[in-house]
Amino acid sequence: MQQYYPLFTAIPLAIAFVNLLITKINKRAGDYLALIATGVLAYMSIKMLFVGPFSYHVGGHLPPWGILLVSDGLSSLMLVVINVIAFLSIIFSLKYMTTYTAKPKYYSLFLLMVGGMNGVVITGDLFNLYVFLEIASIASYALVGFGCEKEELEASFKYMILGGVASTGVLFGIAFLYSITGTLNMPDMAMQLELVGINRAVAFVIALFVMGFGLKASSVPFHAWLPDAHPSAPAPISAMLSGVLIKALGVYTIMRIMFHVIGPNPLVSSIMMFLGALSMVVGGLLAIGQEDFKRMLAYSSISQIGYVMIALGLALNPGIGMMTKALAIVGALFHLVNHAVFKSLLFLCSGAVEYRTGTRDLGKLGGLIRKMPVTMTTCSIGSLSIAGLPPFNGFWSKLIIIMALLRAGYMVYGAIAILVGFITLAYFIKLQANVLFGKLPEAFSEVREAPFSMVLPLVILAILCVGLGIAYPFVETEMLRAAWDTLLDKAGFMNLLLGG
Amino acid sequence: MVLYFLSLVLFVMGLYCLVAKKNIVKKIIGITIIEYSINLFLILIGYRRGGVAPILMKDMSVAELVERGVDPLPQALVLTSIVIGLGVLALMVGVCLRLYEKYKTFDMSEINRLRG
Amino acid sequence: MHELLYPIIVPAIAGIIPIFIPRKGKMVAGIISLAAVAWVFVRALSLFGLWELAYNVRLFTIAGIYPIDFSLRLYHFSAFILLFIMFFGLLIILYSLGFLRGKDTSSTYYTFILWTLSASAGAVLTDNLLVLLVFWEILTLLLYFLVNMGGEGHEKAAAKCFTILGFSDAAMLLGVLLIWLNYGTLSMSQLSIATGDTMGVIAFVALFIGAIAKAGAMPLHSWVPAIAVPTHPPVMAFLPAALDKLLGIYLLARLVLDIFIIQTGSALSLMMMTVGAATIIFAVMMALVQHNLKKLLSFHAVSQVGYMILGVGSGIPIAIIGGLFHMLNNAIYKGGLFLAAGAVEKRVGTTELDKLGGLAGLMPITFVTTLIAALSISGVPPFNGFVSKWLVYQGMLEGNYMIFLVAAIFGSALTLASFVKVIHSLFLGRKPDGLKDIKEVDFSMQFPMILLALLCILFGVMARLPLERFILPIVGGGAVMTANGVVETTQGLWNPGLATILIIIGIIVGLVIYALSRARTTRTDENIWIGGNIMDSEEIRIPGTHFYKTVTDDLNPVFTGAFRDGEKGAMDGYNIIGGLGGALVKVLRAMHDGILSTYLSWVVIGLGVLAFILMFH
Amino acid sequence: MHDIEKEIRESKSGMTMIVKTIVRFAMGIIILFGAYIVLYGHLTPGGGFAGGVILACGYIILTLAFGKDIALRKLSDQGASIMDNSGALAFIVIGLLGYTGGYFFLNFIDHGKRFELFSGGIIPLCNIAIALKVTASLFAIFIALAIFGKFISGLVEEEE
Repeated sequence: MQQYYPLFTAIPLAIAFVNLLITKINKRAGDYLALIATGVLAYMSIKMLFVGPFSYHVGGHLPPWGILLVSDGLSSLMLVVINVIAFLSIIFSLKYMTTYTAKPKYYSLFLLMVGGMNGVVITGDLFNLYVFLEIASIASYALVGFGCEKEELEASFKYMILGGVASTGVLFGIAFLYSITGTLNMPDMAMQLELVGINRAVAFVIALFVMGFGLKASSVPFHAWLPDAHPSAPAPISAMLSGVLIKALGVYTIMRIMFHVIGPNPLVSSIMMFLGALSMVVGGLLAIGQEDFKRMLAYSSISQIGYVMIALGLALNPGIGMMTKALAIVGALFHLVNHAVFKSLLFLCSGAVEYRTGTRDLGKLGGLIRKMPVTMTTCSIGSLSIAGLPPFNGFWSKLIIIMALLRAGYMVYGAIAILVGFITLAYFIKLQANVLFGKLPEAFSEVREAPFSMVLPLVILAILCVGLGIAYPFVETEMLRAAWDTLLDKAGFMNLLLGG
Repeated sequence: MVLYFLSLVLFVMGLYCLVAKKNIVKKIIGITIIEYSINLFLILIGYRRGGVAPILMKDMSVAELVERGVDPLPQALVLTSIVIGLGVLALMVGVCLRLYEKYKTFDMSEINRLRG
Repeated sequence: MHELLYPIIVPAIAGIIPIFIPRKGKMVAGIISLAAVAWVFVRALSLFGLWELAYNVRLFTIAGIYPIDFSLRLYHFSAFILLFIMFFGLLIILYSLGFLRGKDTSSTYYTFILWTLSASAGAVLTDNLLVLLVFWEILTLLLYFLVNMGGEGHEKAAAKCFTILGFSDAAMLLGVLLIWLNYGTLSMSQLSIATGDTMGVIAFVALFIGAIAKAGAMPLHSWVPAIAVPTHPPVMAFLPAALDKLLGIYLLARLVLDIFIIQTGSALSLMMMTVGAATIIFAVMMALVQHNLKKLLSFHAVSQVGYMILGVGSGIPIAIIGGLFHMLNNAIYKGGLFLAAGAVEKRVGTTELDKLGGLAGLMPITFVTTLIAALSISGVPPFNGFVSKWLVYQGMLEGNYMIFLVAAIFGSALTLASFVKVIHSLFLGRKPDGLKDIKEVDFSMQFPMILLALLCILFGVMARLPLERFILPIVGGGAVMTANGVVETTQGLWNPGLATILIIIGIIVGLVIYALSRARTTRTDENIWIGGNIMDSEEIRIPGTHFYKTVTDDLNPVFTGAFRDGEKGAMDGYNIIGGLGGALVKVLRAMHDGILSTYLSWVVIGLGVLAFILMFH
Repeated sequence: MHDIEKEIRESKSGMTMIVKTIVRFAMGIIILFGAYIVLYGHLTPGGGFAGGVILACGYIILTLAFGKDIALRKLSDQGASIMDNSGALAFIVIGLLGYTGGYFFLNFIDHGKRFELFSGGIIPLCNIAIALKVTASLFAIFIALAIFGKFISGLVEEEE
């Protein structure tokens, strides 16, 4: 398994180009190709969960000169999230994307995005990370504007400008770090930084990274692109953006750099916690006021990422006990996984609703549970899960995060987290009352259940919502434990440079 | 040091252009200026006074190159970042043209259908 | 499998079956559910003898450190509640068989009912606060789905209900976590928290919110009236009227008796009693002004909770007994009343009091059972409501809480007045046109009503039986033994004591209010012609609901304004907080003006602030 | 072939005769120079990207001088797309071929002698792949923007 590690980026990138070539000959081939590619990736990523940490030297060059790929608990976890959701989104796209033109280009961009995200996650080289981040970002800019209508283009342009600022910020930070440490290899850089300590230049780098990666992760006040961009994209892309992209490009990178390269720091911890709490509250409140199905979900993403951020921020504080730290990290990682599952589920649901009814205006929908029972049941499971109701998975992750906050003595943040849980409940009830229940509008009396290829991913994700909650012990031992061990073990990360 | 400062000035100029100018094209120019300020910064990091280009010539030993050559890594990075910048720029200009086609304006403050 | 797991697992598994049964075959689903619940009920009966049974399994440990235990504990209190949960479940499913026939309701109705039973059993049996919370929230969720199966306007009602209960669940979560944090355990039987320090008080209040929201007391009551109209009456009879009272008051009693140490007369105790008394008075007044039978009943459901909280919160043994007994009695008669409302709705198609009248001859069984339940809720001897109210009054007298006593009596009087109105406008009075061919409902619907009415009489006449069998063991033992008077008072039920006189006063006051309203009605009769409009006979008919004008206009000028606002929902915390939140959301939305420069300036300012803080800290 | 030559000479679109003539002469030199930069990328400054840009510039000048139609006949947009994709694909395939030696992107070809054209293992191959990709995509971008631009200028005229 180890020697195939680079294939996580190579396969999607290669298939992206093959796809464009082959669809000139056979139109249907693109569907199968994308399906097989993402399926293989999903399978490989699940297999990777059971492989211990190792590092891979691209081209056989030894670090710190060659490019280093790192596989540890954290990257395995992220790979599973990315590739499984990508696979399900592709299944959903098979039928859904027939409403758009230029399907081959869509698959290519999709695979480029997946390749970029996988690259971000597996790389151990800071500049390489930047390159993959840009590949994924550029593909997502294009995908957001894929519909080429007024709103799509506007959203895409705003996203591009704001994303561009973030990317330049990140590049600036990387340049700074290179000038301080003289290396781009992350484990090596971590070693050099331990000698340097946190001086003013490093502090500036941290500010740049929090801005840059924070923008990719859409934490308030860097969030403004998200509620425009995510609803404008085609539904499977929205699912990928909200479910995966903001985590792979934003949260994962923050985790990797703050925990492993720069190291835990109380000031960064309090900043992250503050930003997380702000995101939670602002995103939640704004979600209540929305009338558009997908826009509400987009704001909710900001709010939920706030939970992850606040827990990560807590774990970054070197002053708190090891047990509380473990609790916070487990909460953050579990919520990250959960959010990927239920947010992509909800976005796909919105896509199915739009596919059948042609609208996503909450005011115009209603009573769909009678017409689309399976879709709506999954939608209801997803929204209850995200609102943190037992026995679904969202309850456990939120509970763990709140437990960690209270245990560390952050009573106010804990209370805010509980309150935002309630706000989340409020807007998802609004969603349900307007879409699932209520009176069926005359216009939709002929609406049928979504096609099978769209319902299948929904059902799988809904089962995951329930399953991850019930099978928490398994999830913890098989998926989360390695990741949290990794995050707490900076020395182990640095040793990856030598070992292999 | 002055040159480092120059890249900072460029950065701020680009940022100003990005934030204050309403015209889409000027915004694109602004973000390009920011990119180039960082490219300049990267090149400056690798620079060493009196250094030579990091290319091995026939009349030069490897040790000599290591001693006198400037750091080649930032140059590679700059090349990469230029390529990336090119990709983003092309996409931006494309979207900009399509935006004009739809909205009949280059004024970004009038393009605000998505809000709230 | 352990004995204690059956009441939880069997309904949960049986509940899966109806999902796969199509709409048309829901009778089959109902019968399967009935069989399952009957089996569990028999099981619960046999469990009732086996007090003190425990089951413990470690579910998982979070982060490898923090254990979550799934521990069950059966003792007299939980056994008693479990028994009645299953009893009501049985009756409701039986009733639903008839009620849902010909209605376009999905078979999953039975799924939700069964899962509700399962979750309630879990909530009652568990000994772990976190597990309790999980079951509690599942119950909220299931109630939400059940309300959403109702008629016109159900989605808004369900949303309101879920929001309020969701808020209370959030508060409970805080309380549970504070207990876990400060006292290191979540096991209810191991906890004994002094309420002297701030943490203890916060934890108590948080859990108290959860309990009273479920039971439906002020100020978190408004979900009960909100869901009353669109929801199916059996659901109303099952959840807000019976099950939620049993569970909410069960939790409250556990809080007061086991988990926390509440001193009689302490601030917390007074707080609880104030909540109880306020609930009694305000809810019954709101009930008086209702035009819809189901809504009226729902306000009474709220009002009656007041007695239970008053009794349990006082900390006086006899009042606690009264409160707990009232919980049981209320479940019985309120369930009966809602089932009667359901019968009327099934046959007439409406529960608007203005459109009803003279049903006594057409639906005799419904009439008699409603009459018994109405007398019972009004505290008229010899029905069960009398006994429990009597015990609460006795407790108030013992503790010298005169204000609360007066409130309770006044509330009882108003209850009577309002039910005289109900009986009048529903069964007596003039029959509106078009109500000719109304028949009595099916036997499957009659039977639960008859059974509940019989229980009303049985628990009233032979009050000692349920008291000794169910209630006394809960309070008995330890500190309560000093109240030797408990046994004495039960024996002295029929002796004319002060409390009996008070009850009689209450009844008289109620009848006086009713009489006053009649006088008032005649006058309004004449006023109808002032407008000069020609009205058809239907409108000239004086519906019983006109009585309320007396209360609002003449009797209580002080409250007139409050009624107006109350009708509009101004006193409803749900609306107030919703309004405040809405304003905040508007401000935030205005900030997101869609202009790129604004967003960019946030980013730049954010970066600047971050850099400044990090570099110059 | 002869017809095309004739057509180009007589074509009315594009710039003046002077420019066209110079471009016809310069075109070959530009392509040659681009190819040189690509092929010697591993020995001297330059490489796939720089050479590719020069090659693309050749086509762009062609477009500027003779108009879009003529340039597209030399390299059609479909052809550019295929070239673009195959270039990128070739690059990845080279990387994957490294697995013959056990590592992704292993330089599996003999390194050769320093300062000779056939040296550097896979690096010249990578350069060629990149050059293909860059040439085609830059040209495609240019053409795409030109098409957009024409569309836009049409709109502007309509408004006026």
